[in-house]
Amino acid sequence: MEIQWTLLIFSLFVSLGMGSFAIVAITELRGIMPGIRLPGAITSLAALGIGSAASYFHLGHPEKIFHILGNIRSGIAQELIVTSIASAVIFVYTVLLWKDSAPDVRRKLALVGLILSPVVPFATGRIYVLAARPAWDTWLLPLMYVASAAVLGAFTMYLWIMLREPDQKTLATVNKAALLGQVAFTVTIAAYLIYVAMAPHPHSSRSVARLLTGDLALLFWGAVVLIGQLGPLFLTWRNMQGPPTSLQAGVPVSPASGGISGAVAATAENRLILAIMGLLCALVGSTAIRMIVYLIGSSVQSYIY
Amino acid sequence: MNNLNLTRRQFLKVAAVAGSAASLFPLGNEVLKGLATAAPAQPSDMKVIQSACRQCYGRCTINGFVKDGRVLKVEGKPGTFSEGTVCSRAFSIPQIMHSPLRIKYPMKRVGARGEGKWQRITWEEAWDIIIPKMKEVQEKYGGHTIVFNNGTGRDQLILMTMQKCFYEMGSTGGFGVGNVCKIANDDVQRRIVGNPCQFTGWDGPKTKTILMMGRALYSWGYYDWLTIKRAQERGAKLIVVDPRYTVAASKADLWLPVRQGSDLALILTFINMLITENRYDKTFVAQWTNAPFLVKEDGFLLRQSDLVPGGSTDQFIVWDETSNSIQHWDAKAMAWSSSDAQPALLGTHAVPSGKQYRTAFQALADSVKMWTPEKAAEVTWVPAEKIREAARLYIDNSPGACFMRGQKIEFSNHSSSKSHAIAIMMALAGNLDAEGGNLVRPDTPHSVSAVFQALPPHGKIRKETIANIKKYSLCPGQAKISGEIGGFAAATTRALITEKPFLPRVYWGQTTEPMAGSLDSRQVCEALKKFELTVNVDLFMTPTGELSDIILPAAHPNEVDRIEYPQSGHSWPAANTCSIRQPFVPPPGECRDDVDIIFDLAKRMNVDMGWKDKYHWFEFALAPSKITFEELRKKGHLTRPVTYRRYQTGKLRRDNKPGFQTSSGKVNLYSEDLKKDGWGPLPAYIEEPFSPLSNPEMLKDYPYIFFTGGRSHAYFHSEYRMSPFMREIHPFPTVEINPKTAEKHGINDGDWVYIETQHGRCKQRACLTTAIAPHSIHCDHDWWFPEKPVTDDLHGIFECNPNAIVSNDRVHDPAVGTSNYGGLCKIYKAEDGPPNGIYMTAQQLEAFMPKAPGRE
Amino acid sequence: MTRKIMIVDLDRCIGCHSCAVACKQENGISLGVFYNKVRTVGPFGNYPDLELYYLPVICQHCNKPECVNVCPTAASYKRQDGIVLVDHNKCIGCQYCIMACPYGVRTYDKAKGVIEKCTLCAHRVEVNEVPACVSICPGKARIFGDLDDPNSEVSKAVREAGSFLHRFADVGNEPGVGYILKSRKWRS
Amino acid sequence: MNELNTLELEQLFSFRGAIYQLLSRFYRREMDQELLNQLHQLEFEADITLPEILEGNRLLKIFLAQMGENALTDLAVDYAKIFLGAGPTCGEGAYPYESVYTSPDRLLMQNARDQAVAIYRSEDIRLEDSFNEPEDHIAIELTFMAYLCQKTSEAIRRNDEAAANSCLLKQRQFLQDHLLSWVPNFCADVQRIAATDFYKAIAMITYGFLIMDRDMTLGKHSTT
Repeated sequence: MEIQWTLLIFSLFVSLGMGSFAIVAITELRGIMPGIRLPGAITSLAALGIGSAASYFHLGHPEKIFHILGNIRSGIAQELIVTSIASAVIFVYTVLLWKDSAPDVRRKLALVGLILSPVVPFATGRIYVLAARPAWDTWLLPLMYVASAAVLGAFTMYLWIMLREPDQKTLATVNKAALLGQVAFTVTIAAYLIYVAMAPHPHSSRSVARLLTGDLALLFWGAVVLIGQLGPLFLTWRNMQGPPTSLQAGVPVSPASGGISGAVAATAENRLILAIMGLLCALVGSTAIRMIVYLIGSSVQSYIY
Repeated sequence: MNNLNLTRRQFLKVAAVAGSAASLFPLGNEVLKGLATAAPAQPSDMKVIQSACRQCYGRCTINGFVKDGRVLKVEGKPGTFSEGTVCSRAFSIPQIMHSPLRIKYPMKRVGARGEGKWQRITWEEAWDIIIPKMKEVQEKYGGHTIVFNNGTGRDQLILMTMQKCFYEMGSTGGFGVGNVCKIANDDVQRRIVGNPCQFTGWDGPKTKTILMMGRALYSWGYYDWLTIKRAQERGAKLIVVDPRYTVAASKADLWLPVRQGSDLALILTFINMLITENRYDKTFVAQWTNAPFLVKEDGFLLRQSDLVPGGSTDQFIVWDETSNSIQHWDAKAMAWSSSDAQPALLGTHAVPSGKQYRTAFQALADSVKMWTPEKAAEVTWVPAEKIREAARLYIDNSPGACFMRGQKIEFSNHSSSKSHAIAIMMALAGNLDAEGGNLVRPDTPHSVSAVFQALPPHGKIRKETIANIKKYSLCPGQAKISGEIGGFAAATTRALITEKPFLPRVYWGQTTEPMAGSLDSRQVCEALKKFELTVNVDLFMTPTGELSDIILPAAHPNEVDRIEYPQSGHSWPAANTCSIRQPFVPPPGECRDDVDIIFDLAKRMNVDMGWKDKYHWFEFALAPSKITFEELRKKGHLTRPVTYRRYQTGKLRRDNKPGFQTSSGKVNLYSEDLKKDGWGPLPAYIEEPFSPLSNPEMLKDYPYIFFTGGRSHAYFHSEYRMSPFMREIHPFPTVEINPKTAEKHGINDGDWVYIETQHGRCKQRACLTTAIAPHSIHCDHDWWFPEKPVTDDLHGIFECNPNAIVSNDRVHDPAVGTSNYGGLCKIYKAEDGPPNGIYMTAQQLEAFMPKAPGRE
Repeated sequence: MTRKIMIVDLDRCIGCHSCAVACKQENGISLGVFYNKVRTVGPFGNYPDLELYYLPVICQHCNKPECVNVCPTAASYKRQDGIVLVDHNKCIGCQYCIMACPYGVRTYDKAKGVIEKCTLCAHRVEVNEVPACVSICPGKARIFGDLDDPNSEVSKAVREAGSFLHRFADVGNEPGVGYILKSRKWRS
Repeated sequence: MNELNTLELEQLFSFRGAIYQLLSRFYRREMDQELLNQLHQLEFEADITLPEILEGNRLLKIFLAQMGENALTDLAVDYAKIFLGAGPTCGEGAYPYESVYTSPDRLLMQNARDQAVAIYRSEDIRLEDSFNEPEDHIAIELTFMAYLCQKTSEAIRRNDEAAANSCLLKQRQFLQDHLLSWVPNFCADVQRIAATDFYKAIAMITYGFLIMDRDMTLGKHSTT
């Protein structure tokens, strides 16, 4: 089907928001890096706001939204409910944080938020699990969205951490988190592709060949693989190496990523730039895979539209 | 006035504006009378009005749902021949009736022709311009310089009143539809069989085999498909002859993918097989056709007057095998000279003078001898075994096999011969007026189909014109098409361009768009500009309307009273039913019934129409059925039963004598009439002028056979391009190309392509489909775009219309003026894309693009 | 129980699109939107050895309609008589049901902001009339009635059709509309 | 606030009615010599600052000052082109029917026309036979407003404040629900399609007047 941009933006930003809040919650629960909590929480709220606005524009009649409880079994209803709860939790948490009060409540809210942080992106991915669209009919899809949320959250928070002059220990932790998220993302994408290859009702519109060698190859290899996976992996790895002091740091790079890494090495005078690049790569990767999900999401048989 | 929170300052403002207006328009002025206070009109309930659909001439019975002067919807009306079914075109009725594009007032042209400057005038003002000019032309140059043009649209009564009115003025015709319509061949059948039987008359409910030629199913009256399907379910076979894999072909038991324009070869082969296999109906052929008549060397039939000085010219000589002597058939007395005569069908026989004469049947047998299935295969490109299989199905099921056809087989320079051959085939097979065969449509009151056949007697001017037709005809010595005594579109166009044999002066067009439908649209355009007075009567501003001096607003068919009677291509019960068409709502603005307009014109031109108005005519037409028009209005329809072999009971002849209503009283297998018209007395195959067989060297530049005319399920010729529903299901002029051919030229499905002939090029949207042969290209006909401005080539009448790229300078059938609308062409991608300014929100319309061959 | 259903005899369908337009008139559907479309399946093969049939497509009024399951507002619902409808008063235009429909027979009417699809002319069925496309079909290719009534025309047609009765691919939704095709190979 | 006295009110409604009638006349049929002559006397300007009326008035003045011998024919041609769909704009004329502007398929005789019929009926009036146009034709809708103005004016003369108020309400409603729902678009089309300054001017004045009248009958003060 055609790319549903409003829905794509919704799922992208909700993932980003929930991923970010997960890290905020971890810092709250573990009592580390207090300086990034407020910017993190606000970023998370803002992302949820952008996402919700996009979904609002998706609807033909948002004013009738009160009917949404009419069918609680609906994936959309569930998605809306968990997003609303998460938004409320994060909102209250942020207010408390702003006022610097009720630390106990804050900790509880952080815990709830942490639990919800994979649930919400899972719910947004879950709505696509439909028998009508063979390329979507797998639980790997929502898992992939969760992994995407982890990557987006990690790189968003990475940026805030870099802005706050982090200590080495924090850096190491965050690096590890980002690396883990990124690996999970790569693995789920790979697993998803294997599913697509084996999905029932095969059709050229939803074939893996379309991604690997067909009209979506550039989007897949360029945006998903190169920028979306190898980019963040490389950047994380670079970060783990410690700050590049100069061009002569002489990082050996593979020919495949030579272009990017070369450019990165040339401009990466500090970690901030690396962080920005990382977030951009994560956004591109997460957007591109979502685009692909839509583009290969043809129904079993499409007769009228 | 609490509600009016006004300040003095504001009041003064209004006062300042209004003061002067008020002095011009004090309250109570005439304008306000537009709303007359009257007794409160009650909101009316929804009314269901039974009527007939005239969006094509299938005339399906429909019900209109009307409330407060507005047609809300139409539905099929059950209980009649159309059984409550209707096709998509019926649903365009409310859209067409209530279209904002309707012309609702008479108008006169103020600017140059085609400039689009119009001024509304009253009907009286319009007549004051038309009548003096027509009278002046009639007196100064003669009535034959007045040309009229009737299309297929709206209905037959319009056509008949127009013909009556204009012929009585001395007109000899003009553009008309005779040469692009089945009536050309009806005319041939009148000479051969006495009345039409090919188009209408197939006996679907009883038939064992249907041989269908050049007709898909989308032209008119889809209920015919029900008849065909039921026949198939009974075990009857459907053979379809068509160059394209049409919907009919897809439903056929046997499809003969004939090369375009070569279909006559098939029929001649069937005739040859009937004779050589000795499978013809000997009794019928001997007793009821002129096959046994002896033929002279000059090609005319041997008469008593040829043997005996002063002998009768009505007595045709035969060889009687009982008495081994010559006998004769007296066409006047309708009797044989000997009651037990057994006329010889074959052979050469000597008359008392010793001279030898061939029988007409022997001449026929000799003339078709060459047409073996193998020979036909060479010409038609259909494998011989398929031809044999089809012949078997037709011949082995005769009597009881029927033939039906569309109009496209008329599009040929030898359509007379074709029609002639088909009549011979049916006669030999014993299928004429036989159960399951082809019923001859009588023009006697025995049939409701004849309700309009009886016309008022000819007036003085008309008689004089007919008597001197060579002098007055636009095509002297040619084309005496039924309904067109001396002209057809191509001849009239030529006469206007060359001013020979004379220059026509006045044009009256009604229900027609000659630039869309006639050969060489650009030449027609030039020709139309040469008239001194051009009047166009229509519902919409059409390309031809734009060239007119006066536009008169016509009522929609569902705004007027009419009797709908069978006329087109159906079998029982449709062919035996007449039904009511009555208004859903009155015409808007100052629109008037076409027929009323003609009666008005006739009165002002001092023409005696014979009847004082249409109602007078209705009563006359219905009198044999012993029913009044008002009774028909209530009853809805009237159906007559089928009877067979009416040539034996005298019901085919006006004098009630057994026989056929022809010059000899028999089926004129051998036609002296056609011989006089420039044809041989027997049908003969002629290759079309621009074909791979006749002109192979042309293939180098123009490698594909180009043809048009496949019918659309959404349109009726040039009509309904302004109906959103119709445009939705058939959005673009579409050219069908075989994928193999398209690949050679880098053409993809949906590309706009140029189709180019020696005469020019037109642009259509490609539909890649294997339903057409790789050697052929088929174009949608009659496209124009109401949404395009008049200043853009008269609403784009030339850009996408294949009739704009076919020259008028070609051979026409000498008897009926028909011609081939195709030829050879090349195709290539239109790099400039779709036509400018046409209505196509591609995103919307792309999805509606019907896939081949859904549209034919 | 009643189960209103439509059966289409493809051997009788001539692809004339009359049903598509009748439907537009009857249901007042916006331009650019269709409840009912006629697809051409084919022609397959090479000229002149060809085969094709026409396939009128509408909402399949599935036995287990996924569109109903996924609708967050319960605007999509299945009636007692088996007809699947969209309540425009409840529809928020989220278009989720379009994703859930295996056949692409639902459409989003941008102007109205709601989902449109075939209603089997429920408003006519309620007054014991057949859907508009059934009543006007020039080939009388459509049969409408109650599948749970063994004496109904549809039940008879289904029985008679035997193995020539085809349905669209089933992904658990159990499509309701049946297609009879005897003279050609089913390829849809 | 300077409340108006009865006489002034009565006059106000007469005046408004007069303008509605005049506008209606422009759309009802082509111009004639008499009306053209009279237009010279018409003064739309005064103290109005509404740009549409000012501009319309300016164009009208220019047209009247510069019109040639063929003015009537030119105007008739323009009329046919704009309102009768006869001319180079065929297919996108400014069809003077509410239905065309408010129905999705741009057809005549749709819901708007039915509503207009119902409203006229509720006032016990119906269409004069000689003007065979659907009831939502702009000339008829404008005339209906004139009719209501006349009725109000009479009610005020009788000192029947209840009747006057109810009649004013109807005017507001009809103006809001009908005229203003489509005439602004219609006037924009006329301005776009018209070849003569005359009909451009009429369209501007029509639009301007409706806006002014809306603000006034709704008691707004934005016309200053």
